[in-house]
Amino acid sequence: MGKKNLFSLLVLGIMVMILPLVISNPYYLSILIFVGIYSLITIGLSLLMGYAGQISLGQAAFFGIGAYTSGILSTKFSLSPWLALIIAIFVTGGIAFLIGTPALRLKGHYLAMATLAFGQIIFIILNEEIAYTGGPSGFGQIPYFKLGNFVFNSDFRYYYFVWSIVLVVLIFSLNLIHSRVGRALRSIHGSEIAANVLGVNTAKYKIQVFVLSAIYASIAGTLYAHFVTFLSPGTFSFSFSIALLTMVVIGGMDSIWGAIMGTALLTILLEFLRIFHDYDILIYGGVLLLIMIFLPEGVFKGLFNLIYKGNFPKNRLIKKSLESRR
Amino acid sequence: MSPILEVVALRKEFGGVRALDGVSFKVNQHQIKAIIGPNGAGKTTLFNIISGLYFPTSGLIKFENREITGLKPHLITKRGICRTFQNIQIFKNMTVLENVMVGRHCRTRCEFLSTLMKLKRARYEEESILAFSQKILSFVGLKDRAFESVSNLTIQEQKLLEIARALATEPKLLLLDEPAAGLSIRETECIAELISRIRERGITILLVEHDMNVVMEISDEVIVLNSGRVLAEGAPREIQNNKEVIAVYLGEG
Amino acid sequence: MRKKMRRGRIILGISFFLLILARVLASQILAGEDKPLKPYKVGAIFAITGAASWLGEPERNTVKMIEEEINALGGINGHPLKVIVEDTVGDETKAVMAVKKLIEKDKVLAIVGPSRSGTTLAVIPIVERAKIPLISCAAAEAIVAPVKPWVFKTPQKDSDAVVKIYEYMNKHQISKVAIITGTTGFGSEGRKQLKKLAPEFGITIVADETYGPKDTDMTAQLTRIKATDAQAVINWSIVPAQAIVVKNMRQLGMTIPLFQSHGFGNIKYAEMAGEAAEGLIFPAGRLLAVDTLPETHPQKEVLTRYKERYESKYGENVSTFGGHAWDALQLVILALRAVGPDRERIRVFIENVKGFVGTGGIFYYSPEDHTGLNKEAFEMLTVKKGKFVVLK
Amino acid sequence: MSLGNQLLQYLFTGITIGSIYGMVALGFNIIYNSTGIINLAQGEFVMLGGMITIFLTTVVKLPLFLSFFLSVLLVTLIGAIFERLAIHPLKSPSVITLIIITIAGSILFKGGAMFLWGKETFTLPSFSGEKPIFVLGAIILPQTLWILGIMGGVVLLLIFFFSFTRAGKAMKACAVNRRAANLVGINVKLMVLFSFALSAAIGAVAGIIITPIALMDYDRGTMLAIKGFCAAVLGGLGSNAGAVIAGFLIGITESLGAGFISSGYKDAIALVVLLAVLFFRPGGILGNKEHT
Repeated sequence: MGKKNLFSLLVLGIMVMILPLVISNPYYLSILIFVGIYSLITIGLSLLMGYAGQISLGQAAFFGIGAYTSGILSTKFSLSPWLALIIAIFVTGGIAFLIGTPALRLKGHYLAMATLAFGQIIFIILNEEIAYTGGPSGFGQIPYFKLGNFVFNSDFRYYYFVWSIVLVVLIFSLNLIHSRVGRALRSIHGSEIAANVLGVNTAKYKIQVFVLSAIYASIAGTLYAHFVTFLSPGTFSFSFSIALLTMVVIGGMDSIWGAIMGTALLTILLEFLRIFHDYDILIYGGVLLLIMIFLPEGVFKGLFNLIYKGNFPKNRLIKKSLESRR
Repeated sequence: MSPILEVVALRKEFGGVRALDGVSFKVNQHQIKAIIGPNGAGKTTLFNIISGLYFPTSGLIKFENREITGLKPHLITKRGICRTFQNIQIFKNMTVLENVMVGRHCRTRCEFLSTLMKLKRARYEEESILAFSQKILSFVGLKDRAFESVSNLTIQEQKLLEIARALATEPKLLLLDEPAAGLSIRETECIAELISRIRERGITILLVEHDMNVVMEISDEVIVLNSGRVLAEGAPREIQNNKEVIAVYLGEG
Repeated sequence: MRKKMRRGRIILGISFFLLILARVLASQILAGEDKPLKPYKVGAIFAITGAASWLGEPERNTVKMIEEEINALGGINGHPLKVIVEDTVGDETKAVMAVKKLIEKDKVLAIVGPSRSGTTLAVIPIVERAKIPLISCAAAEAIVAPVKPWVFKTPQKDSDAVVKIYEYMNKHQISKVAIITGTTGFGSEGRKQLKKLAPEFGITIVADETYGPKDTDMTAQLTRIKATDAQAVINWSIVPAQAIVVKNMRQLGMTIPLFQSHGFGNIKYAEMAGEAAEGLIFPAGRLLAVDTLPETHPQKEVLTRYKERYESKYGENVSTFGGHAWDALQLVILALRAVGPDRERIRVFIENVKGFVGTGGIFYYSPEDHTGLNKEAFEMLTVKKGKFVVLK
Repeated sequence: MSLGNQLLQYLFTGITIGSIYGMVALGFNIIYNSTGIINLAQGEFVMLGGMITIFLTTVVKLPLFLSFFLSVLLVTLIGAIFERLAIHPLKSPSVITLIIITIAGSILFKGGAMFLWGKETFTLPSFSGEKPIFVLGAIILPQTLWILGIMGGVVLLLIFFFSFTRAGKAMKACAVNRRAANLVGINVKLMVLFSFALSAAIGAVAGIIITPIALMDYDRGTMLAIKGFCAAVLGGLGSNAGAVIAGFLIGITESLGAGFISSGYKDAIALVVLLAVLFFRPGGILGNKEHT
């Protein structure tokens, strides 16, 4: 991890610490809690897509498996949420491994479609297994996290809880990408054949990063379940997978920081643009399209180039960033 | 001298088309051996099979007297064979140095968990990777460009980088696929000189090359492939005078 | 040349978004007005967009209409009424955020909605903790059973609709039924009640089929039903796809009676099903058949007024869903008028409302009953010449 | 109702649903063939076809026949414009980019449709009455016959187009090898435009003919696209005959699944089949195109 990352981490850490003192309104805090929860998923997605170059259109499913596993275990089987969190991680990781092993042999559109189909199947299961999941109407009364007598039941407490996890995961992930394994992942993205003949076990690393991203999503799911305390399948549909994808893309796929910024930008923007109501779907699609055409490296990097270099980045950047993905 | 690589009756078919039709040869230790032949002779297919990217239809490959046929590419690299590509395959999403550092992958061990938590072991290893990679970069003459993006490199530099990256894996046998293609005469000389220097480090080299001057100048032995078969094998001078070879080359124009 | 084209495209894109922005902002600015007294703020959260938007849209329209009317008449005891509408998109996360915004940022006195059972269940913990009266427009019984102090609902109970249907069946010697339900919250809650209550009425369920909200053809499920000895079919759903069931059933030549749920209470569904809908039977609030209601009925006046105003203002048919929002907001207004801006007193007031005439029925709330309606709120309706009429 | 009758009915139902999937799959194929792109907005073309026809017949009050052609034309135009604005400006884009762009397009189309026509579900009258035709105790709707007939016509036209017309052959050449096609003087970019227009047109036709039985709203596209894609993959991407046959297979499996196993899980059947095919036989059950 370079100096730049350490500095950014420090800035983020301080911001996370101070923010609740500045904005104490629980409504704003809960927006930030969701930013944190979604960031966990998008960090994983960024590792998977931006670094290893593998696409997933089913990330909402892992989020859902995490949420439902710990929700069901802690509600219907009265397990402690902490234990449920651990079990959910193993369940999600196991499922990701089973589905990833054959799926990651596929490339491009086929991988996208396989993950999409997987996501849909999980969605159907959540709807159909009424005895456990409550079916389409979902189930509630999921307990809060507890540490001794300290219950994480206020936005203020949960905010710090979620963001400390985000920071830990972030540090882990930054460690990872600046290591032997991180380079291996990026080499797969750069040229899978070359990575292979340089001694990288590409199949293994693809599955590992897929499982890791699923585990991140699972943790996010557990955090979601014990915050909202109510689950129903609608939250984990295909459109949420797309929303996650959009967050990663907006921030710039090949940067973990971008993933967090994209998540924050989109979550906060959509929350404050509530007045757009009926139009938000149009804006959503439009923004996504414009970014992919004009700023494929993400809003932040793209705008930076636009402002400081004065040249419209379209051709050069598209070429560069896309060639690297061939 | 015992052979480091032994290819026995190698055959490869693609949906009925024979790309390799019973190729056998040996590469001796510390040799520079060149494979020549017209387009479509099966040279790149041969490389792809040796490096494990393709499965042979039948036949046998032995490296240091152990069979490696059908091993996964990363395991073959670990045994000590590495290659470069005819159509350059550098990692465009990384810096020059990082490209070379990937090459250290097979000689290092830290996995997901230890790198996630950045254990002491991982930090030590990272330092050794860095040091080794920089050494390799200075060996091929790219030290000044270590922290640049690879998109700033010329074709020649990209080729050097590919070789550096392969050297980082500490190969015993290096497969070079047309290292001089697309280079000027001066640049070609530079590459030829580098190849000789690599041999001096005790690394055996098998190369595919179209530039006859390079082949004749640096190689100890030459194999001629044609239509998936070995047409001739011998010292450069013998090959130059081989009637069949001349016929093939002239006949094809 | 290329550059020009590119610039043209950017300008086109930007102006497109500016246009939308301008439209939205304009409507926001025009909506603002001078306020003489401190307004009473009431929150409203509906699924205005998304898959359940057919619920949220009439609900939103209704509360906006009431807000206008009340303010035109001088507000509540001189205080203007401000209804802050938020969209849940039918999504739990968004609903949670919306409720938090209403409570923490807008500091509303009470909340009307959400439209869907799932979103209601998701926001209950929040309103309970924040101690804000919530009057849900969603049907599921789980919302008020067990009773939660701060949570009420205006739609009739699913189980009452089931009881209504089963009573009718008992009267007509129907004892074997096939049920086919939609795989949404509404459908699966109905399925649960249908199965639970059947034994009490001596009814056997001989087939239990489901269909998805986006299904295109239900003949397979109906064929399976046709192969049983069912004497009637109950199609319980709230999504438009239920019209396909009606059609498919007639196409398959099935002549046994078809019962629908109160989720059929949208005349468009009947229009979609066309001729096939003729003669089907379903329990619903009286709003849908207000024209065929006798003048003496206590709800007649309220229903006629709501229907006329809504239809003249929005140019579309009323639905019972908008009616639920009407009832909910009117209850809050009633409370505000009586006890003023005090959340606890609003809650107590609503809990003790007796005899409030709403669109869904005549409400009698109590500390033990936060639904306020019983099965008498339902009338058995049928479709006759493309219109909903009271079944005689 | 005897088991035989039931089986026959499931078969007919399956054919009805399957023909819809088959039509969507054809649209996928055309774009995939000439560009290697899976157009995830394909379902939206279907939706637009249906919605525009509904608009033209009920609001503009044009006769059905005229609306049919007019809306196919409009959707074709929309497909072409989409290609020009969103796909054309990209230079050698990656698969991830293309997937996201076509998804963004589909969201945009969906939003536009919601903006224009609201969120309600609409229907069209059947082309020739709704009186079912009885065959051995099972029923077929007249509209199903229309769907089958029009699909057959479309397939025949496609075969003719790709084998006997210049443009068709050029598009086929792009499918085989884009570089080579470019070298022999085919304007590949233009062919990409054509393929988007053509597949939009086919999508629109599908949307129009299924609306009388399946209803239509702004949100229909995604599910149809997923099912259509299942059919396209099962049939072997790029194979038109495969797409149609696979469409029928999926439709029939679904209806048998709904009939004999569980109506709740019937949607999962197609998806499980898709995964199985992708994992174990990525070339599809009929085709064997390169899959990586």
